[in-house]
Amino acid sequence: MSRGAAAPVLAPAPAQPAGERPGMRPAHDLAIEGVSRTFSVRGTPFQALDRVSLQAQPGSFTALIGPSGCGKSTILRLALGLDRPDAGRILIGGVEPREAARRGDTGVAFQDPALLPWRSVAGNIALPLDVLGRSRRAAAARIADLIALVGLCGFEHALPAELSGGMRQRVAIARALVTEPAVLFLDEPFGALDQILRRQMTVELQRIWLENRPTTLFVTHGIDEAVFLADRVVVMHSRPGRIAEIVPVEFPRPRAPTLLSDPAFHRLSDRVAAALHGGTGAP
Amino acid sequence: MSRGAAAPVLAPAPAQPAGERPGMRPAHDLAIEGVSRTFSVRGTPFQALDRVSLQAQPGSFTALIGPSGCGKSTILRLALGLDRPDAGRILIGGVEPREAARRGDTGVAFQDPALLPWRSVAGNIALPLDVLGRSRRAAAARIADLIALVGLCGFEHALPAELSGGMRQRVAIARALVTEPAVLFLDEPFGALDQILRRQMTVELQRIWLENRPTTLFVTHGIDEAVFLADRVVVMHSRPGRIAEIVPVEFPRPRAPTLLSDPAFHRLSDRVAAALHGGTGAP
Amino acid sequence: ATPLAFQASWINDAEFAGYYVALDKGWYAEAGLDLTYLPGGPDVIPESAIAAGKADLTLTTPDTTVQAITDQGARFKIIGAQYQKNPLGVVSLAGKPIRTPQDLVGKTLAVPPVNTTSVEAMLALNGIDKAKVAIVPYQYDPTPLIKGEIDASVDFVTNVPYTIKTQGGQEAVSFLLYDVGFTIFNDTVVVTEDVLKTKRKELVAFLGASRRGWVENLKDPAAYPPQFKDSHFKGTGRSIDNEVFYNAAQKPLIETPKGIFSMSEEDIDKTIEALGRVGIKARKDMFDTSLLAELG
Amino acid sequence: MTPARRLAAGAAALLAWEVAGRFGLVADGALPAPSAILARFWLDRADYPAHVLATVESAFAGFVLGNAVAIAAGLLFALSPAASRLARGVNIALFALPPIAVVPVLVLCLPGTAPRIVLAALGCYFPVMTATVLGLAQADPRAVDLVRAYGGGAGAVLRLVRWRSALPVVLASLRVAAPNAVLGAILAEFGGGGRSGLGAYLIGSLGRADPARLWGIGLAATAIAGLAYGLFAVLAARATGATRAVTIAAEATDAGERSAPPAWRVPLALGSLLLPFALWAGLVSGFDLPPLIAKTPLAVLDYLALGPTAPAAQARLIEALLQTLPLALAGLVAGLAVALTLALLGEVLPGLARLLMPLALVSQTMPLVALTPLLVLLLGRGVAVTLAITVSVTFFPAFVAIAQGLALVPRAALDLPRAYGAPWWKEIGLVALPAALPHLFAAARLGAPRALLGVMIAEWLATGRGLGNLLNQARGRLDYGMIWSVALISVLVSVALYQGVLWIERRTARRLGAG
Ligand SMILES: Nc1ncnc2c1ncn2[C@@H]1O[C@H](COP(=O)(O)OP(=O)(O)OP(=O)(O)O)[C@@H](O)[C@H]1O
Ligand SMILES: Nc1ncnc2c1ncn2[C@@H]1O[C@H](COP(=O)(O)OP(=O)(O)OP(=O)(O)O)[C@@H](O)[C@H]1O
Ligand SMILES: Cc1ncc(C[n+]2csc(CCO)c2C)c(N)n1
Ligand SMILES: [Mg+2]
Ligand SMILES: [Mg+2]
Repeated sequence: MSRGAAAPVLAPAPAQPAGERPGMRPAHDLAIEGVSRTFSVRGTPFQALDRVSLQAQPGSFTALIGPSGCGKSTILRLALGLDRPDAGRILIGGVEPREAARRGDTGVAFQDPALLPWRSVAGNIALPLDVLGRSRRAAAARIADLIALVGLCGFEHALPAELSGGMRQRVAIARALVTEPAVLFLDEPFGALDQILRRQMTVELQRIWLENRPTTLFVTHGIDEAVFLADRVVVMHSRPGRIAEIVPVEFPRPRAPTLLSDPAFHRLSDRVAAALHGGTGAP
Repeated sequence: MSRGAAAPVLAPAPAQPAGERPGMRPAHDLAIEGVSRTFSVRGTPFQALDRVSLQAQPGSFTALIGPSGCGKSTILRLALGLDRPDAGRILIGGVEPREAARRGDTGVAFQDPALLPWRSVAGNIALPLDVLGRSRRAAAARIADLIALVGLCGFEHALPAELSGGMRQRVAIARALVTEPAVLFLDEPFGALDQILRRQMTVELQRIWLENRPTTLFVTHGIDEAVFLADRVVVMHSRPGRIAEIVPVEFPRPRAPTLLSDPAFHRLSDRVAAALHGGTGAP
Repeated sequence: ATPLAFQASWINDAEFAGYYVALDKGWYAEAGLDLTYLPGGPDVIPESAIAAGKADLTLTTPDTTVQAITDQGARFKIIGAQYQKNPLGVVSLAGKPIRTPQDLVGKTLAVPPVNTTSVEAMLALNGIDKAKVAIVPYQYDPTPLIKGEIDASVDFVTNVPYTIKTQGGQEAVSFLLYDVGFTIFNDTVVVTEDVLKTKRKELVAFLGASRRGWVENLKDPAAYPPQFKDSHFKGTGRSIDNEVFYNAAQKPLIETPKGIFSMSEEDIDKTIEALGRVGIKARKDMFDTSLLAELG
Repeated sequence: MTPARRLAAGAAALLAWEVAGRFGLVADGALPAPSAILARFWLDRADYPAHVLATVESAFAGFVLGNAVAIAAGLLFALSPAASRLARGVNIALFALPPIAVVPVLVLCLPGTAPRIVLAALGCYFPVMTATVLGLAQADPRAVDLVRAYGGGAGAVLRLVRWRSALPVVLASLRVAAPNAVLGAILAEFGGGGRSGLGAYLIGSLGRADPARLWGIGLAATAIAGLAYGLFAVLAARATGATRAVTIAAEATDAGERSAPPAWRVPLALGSLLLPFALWAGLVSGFDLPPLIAKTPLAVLDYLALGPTAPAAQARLIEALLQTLPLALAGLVAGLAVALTLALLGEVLPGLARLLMPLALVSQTMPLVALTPLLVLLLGRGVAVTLAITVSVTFFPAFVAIAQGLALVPRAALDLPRAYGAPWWKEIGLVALPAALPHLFAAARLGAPRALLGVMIAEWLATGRGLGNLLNQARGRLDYGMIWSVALISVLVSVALYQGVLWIERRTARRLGAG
């Protein structure tokens, strides 16, 4: 995937160089500082997040793993400015989430693909460009690349109603990547994919990530995926949602698929699993 | 989960005893005979299924595995009478799918949880009962059991908007089980669950299944899940969607979680993986 | 020519034939007027048109005009009367005739909204409790009368008997409200005091030319309506036969030896008295006969 | 129903009508046979072109104008709940003002065909504005989140998501606007003193007691409206197909009538009540209308409450109101019931529903004054005819709104009951109707002012009771104080009915978790 020349570099220079290639969109840091969020579930308060703090360096890859309902998606929504914390704050590259979003620094694939039913596959992938006022034409090649990447060649013009569940999710992945964001949020992007495709997409995601090194927050239920991709795996526990442990992952990059059968990899995976098991499990 | 006394036994006696306990709803066989289905994707025909035939004995557990877009969900929709095949036919206990559905013989969890936003967790689980005109009150205990089973105690009255993605999917699982169907369709029911919960739910599903032994068609992307639960794993390939191989699984039941680390289990899993790899992969 | 706008009180029909004759003959122009003729309709309230200055003069039913003057303080003057006798009557079928006000007791009578006052006056003048007559709304469609759903309707007797004959195949029976004591003019020519002051000459000219038109028209009531088939009566939905009938029927109600539009002292008194008996306080000074006097 | 069977059923219905008309079986022959209507039409063929052209011109101009204003206003109200709340009084007033009170003033204030255009536009405004607000509000919250996640503000959400979600709803509302525009133009032609237009033709034809002519005029109007209706029905159906969500959003959406921030609620409610009065006073002085006709709010206050006329006026108004109000409530319920039934029929037996559409359309474009003789012959002059007329002016906008709501229920939501073999009534009762609830309530909000208007029309045309009759007689007496008073009261009652529906809607929404 080549960088579109048209994409403006709006973000201020990062504190630390984000990647290798010159002229790239610099990644931003992500700072989650003491964030709490309490919802009201049918009238009774429910604390979804309890003083969650997390610093992500520019160009880092953070995997977020935790039991269902522990607040992973809530963190993402807060970091995107779709919701406001009751306490604490979130800064992306030093600015408020909504401001960062407006600058086009963020990209996201939600847990629910939520495609616009009236837009084709290509049109859905182009949506963030339309929001940001960037040229679709300039991005045409990138869109085509992304469609190929997620294995949807031939379905460019299909409408969401004509796709399978996994195909819709893949559209959402492509959409998250189309703006080449400086900060990337992925909420279980591979949940509806078969294992082969999942593995394939994991490897592809690493490749793409290495190109631009966006600061990435990757929510997943796959421990191996998390360990394979991330600089560190943040393990959450629930009730209230909180960070239980942060497991650093120090394998050199690029990581080859063979890493998946490396004993060191398994040891780390087991450590993550153990950290997870320490939690209360599902609510 | 105890059987509700109120549930009428509408189905004719099965050709072969379905389970051990007396007074149970007899399972039905599922016969998919030479089914083809061609969709029109933006005007051009797209063959989603090509002469798929599959016989499931009463009380059998069939796992369906295959790449994204190979037609798994399409088979389920056809078997539920939500769509009609272009060729071939599907019979459930000898009758048309819509007739079987009317009799209350089928249960389903779709790939998308499809909860009704205005119904609470308990209300969503009770929906099939309301459709079939069965008493909610008589099923109250079962509903409570199911809520506990899927780990949603305390969220009985929560609305879907107040749940996490994984929690919504669990509601859909509970809803599929509430009618104690004779034929059960599950479309990737554990896709949005974390691995611990997924394992837990897999074991629980076996337990529940053993109680009534509904004829089950279980779509999954998890090979281990498929091998752990099923009598046989049906591997599909795509473009056009077709059955590539059927791998029988002959471990005795009940299967203990320790089976997952059994070399025989791994051998079988590898066979399924190999069958999958033989396919064209993602479309 | 001086512009002058005339608001008619209804859609184009024989009720206004005299003006059409004068228009077509060029008699308004001859009298120095550039006349704008504005057709009326159910939502055109003639008094409103002159009060708002949309028209200089109009035709009205005197009861509402007088009420506007007394109750609302409108500054109107009545300067002539087209109908010496109000054509409004109670119409019924010969098969189920209603010949007198007394016959109305216990019957259903349809009344157009504009004529409620007149009908209530007529009933009061004849000592009939209006509660004993079932009064229902009337929208100028005689079908309910022809089908017997109602017993009688209040309508212009110049018009509706024709329809009853042609559509219902029956003779109509009718009596004028005028003949049972409600002795008022109708289609009174009304102006505002302002217009009366500023356009007196034009108003006199109008009355003169219109009188000429009416005289000409009434010479042979069957003569002019066919000539208006493709002009004034085009597309009204009414038939020329109907207009001929109308024209003939209205002749005796319009013609007067003192000259068309004239309002004799005696007839003014009758109108004042009839209105007075139902609480409408008309006064002599509401009528200005001086313009007609100028015509001679 | 197959097209062939539908054709057969249509032919059978036509034949039955022919027989009934030929042999005078209905209302003693007041219902003409189709062949008689055609024969009359042929005789009158020279009259029609000019009238039809005039009506089409006014209706079209009003349609364009009214809908443009409605959509613009809908956009404003969707973006600003405060503006929406503030304008509510004016909106309802525009929808609820009885034409028989409005047209004389329009005719006086505006030149030429302007009153026709304005009345046609008024017929479009409220349904299309309501649909715009609803359609914009009903956008999938997931899609809205997506745009917002990319920094999109209200404008971007509107441009990329909301307008497209609103499209089918707005197009469907144009199905309502089309007959309303035609009827509006005709009503103004009918009373306004012009010489062209189907309305002018109708007023001249009334005295002929010739139902065939009246039906010819009504059917010509229906044909005009039907063309536009058909166009927008097709466009709406197309847009709906591609707008319908595939999966269900977990969050329920609101119905568009969002509440304003609490601190603003009281001032906005007051403003909403005062704004129509301010506008009223402004228009009266702006058009420099004579005080005889154009009463200012203060003059009406004087007439109703302070002056010597007050006791008598109050007594008459209260008596009339007591006659009208119960019927308006009953009519609202009956009208909505008919709308719902028809919408459900469209789901269950679409063929039959489509067969009924021409009939429904006739009821929307046929001026009631032309039908009055038939109606009173069939139903008398009591409650039955009142309810029939009220239903006929109430059900159509509500029907279209409900049908559109049902058509937008996500596919996945319907799969669920179907997978359990749900009979149609369960599919509808358990899923489709609750899912379409915002549309249902929008329908009720559309119905509320119409119901009162319907009763008043029936009173004016047939029964001679209540507010409608009071208004009618006040017109005859040139009693403008009473005319304005009745108009004011009828608007206030409509506002109250509307608020009542809104109250029920809010409670329901809160119970269902969308409030
Ligand atoms: N809008 C809301 N109103 C009320 N409660 C909410 C809301 N959103 C989330 N919650 C609650 O907050 C908790 C965390 O939800 P969240 O969606 O962040 O979980 P998650 O970690 O993403 O889980 P999953 O893996 O199942 O997607 C859940 O228990 C949920 O019930
Ligand atoms: N309504 C439809 N119209 C057109 N094409 C369709 C429709 N439904 C499914 N398809 C096509 O049929 C194929 C099979 O879809 P299906 O949903 O059965 O896949 P699947 O095996 O369930 O995939 P996944 O694992 O991604 O859910 C896909 O390629 C999809 O594009
Ligand atoms: C001054 C005056 N006022 C009212 C009418 C309306 N009107 C009263 S009775 C009737 C039936 C005649 O067709 C009509 C039309 C009119 N014509 N002239
Ligand atoms: Mg989540
Ligand atoms: Mg699928």
